Amino acid sequence: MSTPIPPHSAPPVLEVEELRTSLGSRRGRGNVVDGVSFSLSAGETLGIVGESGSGKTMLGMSLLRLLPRAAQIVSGSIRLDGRDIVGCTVAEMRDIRGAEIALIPQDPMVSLDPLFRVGTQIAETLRAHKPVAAGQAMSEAVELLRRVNIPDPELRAQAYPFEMSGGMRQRVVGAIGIACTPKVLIADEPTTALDVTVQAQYLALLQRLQRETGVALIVITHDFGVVAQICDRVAVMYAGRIVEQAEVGRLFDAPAHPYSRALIEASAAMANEGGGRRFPSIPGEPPPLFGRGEGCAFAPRCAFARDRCRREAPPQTSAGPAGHAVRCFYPLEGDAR
Amino acid sequence: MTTASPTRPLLELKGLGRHLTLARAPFSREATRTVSILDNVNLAIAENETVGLVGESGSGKTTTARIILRLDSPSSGQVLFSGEDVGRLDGRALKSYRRNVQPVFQDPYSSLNPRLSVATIVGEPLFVSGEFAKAERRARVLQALNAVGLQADALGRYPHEFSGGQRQRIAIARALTLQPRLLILDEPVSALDISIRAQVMNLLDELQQRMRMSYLLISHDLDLVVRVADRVEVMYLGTIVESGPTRSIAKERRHPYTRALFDSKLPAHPRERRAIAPIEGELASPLNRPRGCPFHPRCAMATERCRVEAPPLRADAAGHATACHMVEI
Amino acid sequence: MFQRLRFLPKGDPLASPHRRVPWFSLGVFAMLFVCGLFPGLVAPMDPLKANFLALNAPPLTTAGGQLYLLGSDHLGRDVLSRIVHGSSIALYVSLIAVLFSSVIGTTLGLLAGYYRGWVDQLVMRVADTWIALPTVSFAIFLTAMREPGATNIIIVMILVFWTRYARIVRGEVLSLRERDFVKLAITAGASPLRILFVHLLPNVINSVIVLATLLIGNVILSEATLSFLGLGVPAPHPAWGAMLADGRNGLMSNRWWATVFPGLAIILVVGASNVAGDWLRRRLDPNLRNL
Amino acid sequence: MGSFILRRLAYAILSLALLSVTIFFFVRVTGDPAALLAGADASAEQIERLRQEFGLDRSIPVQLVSFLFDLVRGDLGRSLFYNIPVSELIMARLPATLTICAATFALSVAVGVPTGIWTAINPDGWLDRAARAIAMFGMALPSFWAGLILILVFSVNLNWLPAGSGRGFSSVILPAVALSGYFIASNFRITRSAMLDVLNTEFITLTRAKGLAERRIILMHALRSSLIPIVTLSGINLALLINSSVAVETVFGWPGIGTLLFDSIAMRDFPMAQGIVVVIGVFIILCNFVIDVLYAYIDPRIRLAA
Repeated sequence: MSTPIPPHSAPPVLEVEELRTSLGSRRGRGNVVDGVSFSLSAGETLGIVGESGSGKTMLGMSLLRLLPRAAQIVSGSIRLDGRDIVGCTVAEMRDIRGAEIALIPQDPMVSLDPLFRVGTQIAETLRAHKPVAAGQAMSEAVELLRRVNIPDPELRAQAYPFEMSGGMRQRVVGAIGIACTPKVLIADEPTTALDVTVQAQYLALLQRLQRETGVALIVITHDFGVVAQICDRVAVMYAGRIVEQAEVGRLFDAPAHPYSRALIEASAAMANEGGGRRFPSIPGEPPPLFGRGEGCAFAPRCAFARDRCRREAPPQTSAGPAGHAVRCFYPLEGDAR
Repeated sequence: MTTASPTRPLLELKGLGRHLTLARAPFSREATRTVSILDNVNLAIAENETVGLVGESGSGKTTTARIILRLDSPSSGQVLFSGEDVGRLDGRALKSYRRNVQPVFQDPYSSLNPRLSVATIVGEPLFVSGEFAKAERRARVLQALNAVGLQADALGRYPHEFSGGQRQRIAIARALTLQPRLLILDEPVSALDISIRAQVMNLLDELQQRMRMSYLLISHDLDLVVRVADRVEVMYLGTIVESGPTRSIAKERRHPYTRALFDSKLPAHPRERRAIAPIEGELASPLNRPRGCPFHPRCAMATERCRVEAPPLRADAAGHATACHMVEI
Repeated sequence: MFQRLRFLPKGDPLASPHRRVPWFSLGVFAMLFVCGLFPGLVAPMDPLKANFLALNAPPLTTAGGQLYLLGSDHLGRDVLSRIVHGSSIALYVSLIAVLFSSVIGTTLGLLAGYYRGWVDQLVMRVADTWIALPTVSFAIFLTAMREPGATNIIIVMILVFWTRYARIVRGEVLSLRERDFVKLAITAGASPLRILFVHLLPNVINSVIVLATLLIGNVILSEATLSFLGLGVPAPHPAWGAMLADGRNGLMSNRWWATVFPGLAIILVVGASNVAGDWLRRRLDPNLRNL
Repeated sequence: MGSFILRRLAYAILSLALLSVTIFFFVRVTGDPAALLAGADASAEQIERLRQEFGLDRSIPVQLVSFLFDLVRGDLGRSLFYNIPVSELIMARLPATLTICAATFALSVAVGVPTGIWTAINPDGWLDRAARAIAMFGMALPSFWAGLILILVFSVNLNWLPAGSGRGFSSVILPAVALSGYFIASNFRITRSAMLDVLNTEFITLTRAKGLAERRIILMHALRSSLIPIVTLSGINLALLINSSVAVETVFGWPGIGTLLFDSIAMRDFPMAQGIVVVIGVFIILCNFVIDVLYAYIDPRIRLAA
């Protein structure tokens, strides 16, 4: 188990401030990431939770500056060890990606080049950032495979992706992520592609790797179980905004935003063996990207919404202990259950 | 929750098996192989009962559903519906079986034909049955749409105009039109967001109470099945390894695999966070199904006997059955 | 070879951020139809009437009170009128060939993809062989046995082009039949006929339309090649390829118009078919593989 | 890998057999082979004699077997006009055709593929727009017309290049350029769209997230995956290349099998026409077999999973 690090005890490796990413299409332009701020220290794990369309994946890709052509960062800053990478050149970004900020993509089945051996794909990451000979890089790749619990790593390094199971590919992608011991590692939906019994294995592996390398981990997920298991802090996203962020225990005990609270109740009910027949649910559907109104994006589905919520967007305010922030005019108080 | 009635079950699977013969590719040196996907599966669903079928990929749960729906045929064993052998039905009897047993599938995007209007999609079972006049079809379609919380204005619209949750409602409405007695729910909410999942599960529960249907709920999500089902069947590599009343299974977790499934559950609250003791080994696939007990390579308790002899499924007096040499009945 | 379909890209070859309607190309198509169906109304003169007072007249010549807008050929026939009348044969050949090959190919593709097994093997083995036939060489071979004429090229085109439809439709049906709505139709008790024509056909029809549009250009090009070789409709009936061939001798003495203008007509129509096909693909079916 | 190639070889042989059978029945359905062999102005007696001489009075299955047997031995019959074996004639003319086809192929790959790669990396730039417009024109260009225009400009007016054959390399230029218009455009389009497809995949996103150099991403990862559709299209385009080459050969008086085929009609030389069609079919099927082997080389899934 990772030792929880209290927020802001160490100088942050990553500070994101007022990040705004917009996406254009035929139907208009909308902010997929809308004024997001957070910071992250070495060894810390931040969970970014949200449902589909909340902008969580776009936030991850913004941090790597790997956005699709139609999307771009319009304002804000991403400071890595104090250096704002929003202003970095393409060549500078290339040196940062993989070496300082690395990604473990969502779907391991389609994230490896089908035409190259697994070992080569790990070794080329090493060679892109370090002056090592091909043979040396290959033996380091084998070592990395061993570290992510791949049996017979020498043999497996020579295999092609299609010769491996989903769980094994997931670990290969993990090995690529930690290859150059980055400062920040972004794991995009680390468990969705996996079977239940393998999920737990993989999360344990991620935690072990974090302990060994001291990397700051960002876990993008829709699953509160993943958050509860491995995160130190959580940011809940809705319609491109972080509506609430807090230390993980605090968020589960006293969610202040009606959306976080409803989500936590819904997923806790799913996980609860007892309980009545009915599941607590949230009425309605998330808003579309284009044509979001003026006010709080959650207002149409919120049981507590008042006129003001529909008129103006709530700013981020403090909700109690250090590090608990919420975007709501009428934050909730008290226990979730 | 209702308890299983002592009378004849609505649907019964008896010794169901499904083998695939992997054709040898021409000029390949590999020998022809037979792969066992289902092996001696027995299962019963009573009136108005919900039976949950849990398993990971390769467990054979989807094949079981396909066989019940007559999308696939078993290599051995039978499916009995109200005591009749489903494999032998044809003509009118098959028609009547089809109207009694309807599926809802996982992917709401693939379930609805993008080129057809909602009226046509929902009305198809009625149209195909050929027993209803146009006006009655329309009335029944409207009734089904209302039952899932959709309005008449949905009729002329096309699937792409609806969100995932709404599409799943449309798929459920379609299944309801012929007033079936059994719904096969194959991962009905796994493709949906958490907030929408709850909506759909509540809807299914409400419909079951109102229409007195039986459900076969197939899912990889142990939490969901345990929460909803009256009985649970745990499948691993094509066999049922544990079966019984939900409460008893959740409490006792006799089979090591069931236990592993429960132990792999992610916590609902960070305070329940624990050092995960994951089961070892790779998830096996039907292609390299181990001899003996299929779970033995990943089982901490496995003995020599488990490696050679497949354990039979043995039930106790309360109807809680386990397939494990290490479990005393 | 049919397995290769999956290797072709799904993307839209000439995706552009603007999805403008290609009015120009659609206009060219409209012109082709008007000229092809009612050449007498459009053409200023009789395409067969020789005028010995206006042999090899350059464009914009006026002779005998008539304006030769695009000049005249070595028999003094008006080039513009011959191009207009030549569109009849182009339209006739392409419509018949495309219509028959799309009906045959779509039906066989639907059956092969839905039933798989030996039906699939049979259809696709034959398609594999015939798709590789070069239409022009085969049409020449056919001409060696029969009289020259438009029928030869139509027969060969149908023999070769149904395979294109069959392969595309089969590929799509193979993936469509795994979709849940097909399983749902089966569990609702729908007959195979209903599944083929109510569920599958509407989902492949867009690809068929796109392919048909693209093939019109292809057929016109092949027809022009054959008539250029003197194997199309017999003289003196005007065909674009034959007009080009007639103009060849004049080319050596720089009388370019009798060759250049029919060639431009071919380029215009074939180009319009390609542009319109690409546009339809973008509108109807962004995932259509690039064939 | 071995079993994959063996299987594809079996398919190729099956295709060859199907093609031969197609031709065999084609001839018998559309006309009387004896009359065709005898020529246009033969008497009924002559036709009857030929029928016996060539065994055309035997039953259809027997004729089919002997037809196939002759093909396997490489016996394509005798030319009526030249009165020498058709195979000799074809072998004499084949190099000329292969020369312009090879030149066209080289030109279309050398121009089309790099342009496609470049425009896929920089879509919607001015070069992309220009290349797409030119490609639209190229796809519509009848090669024989292009040949005539090239002759008009470069031979008749400028007198830079020969309009006919027999002057070594310089006489290859015009026919090859005339032929390659379509194929350059086609290679450009398929390369561009395949590259755009691949560049949108998640494995390319991961190569970027790994911080690999752009050169390596494009030339090693993206291009290698794009090669499969490019090679596929080359196979399909082969038939079109042969189509166009017949007409272009006659425009330039090029002594290849295209002109030979064209002449065989004027001379009513039926065995020659049949022989050439068979050889073209064999050539296309062989090329497609080579493409299958290339697939196995490019893609380990095909090589190992088969």
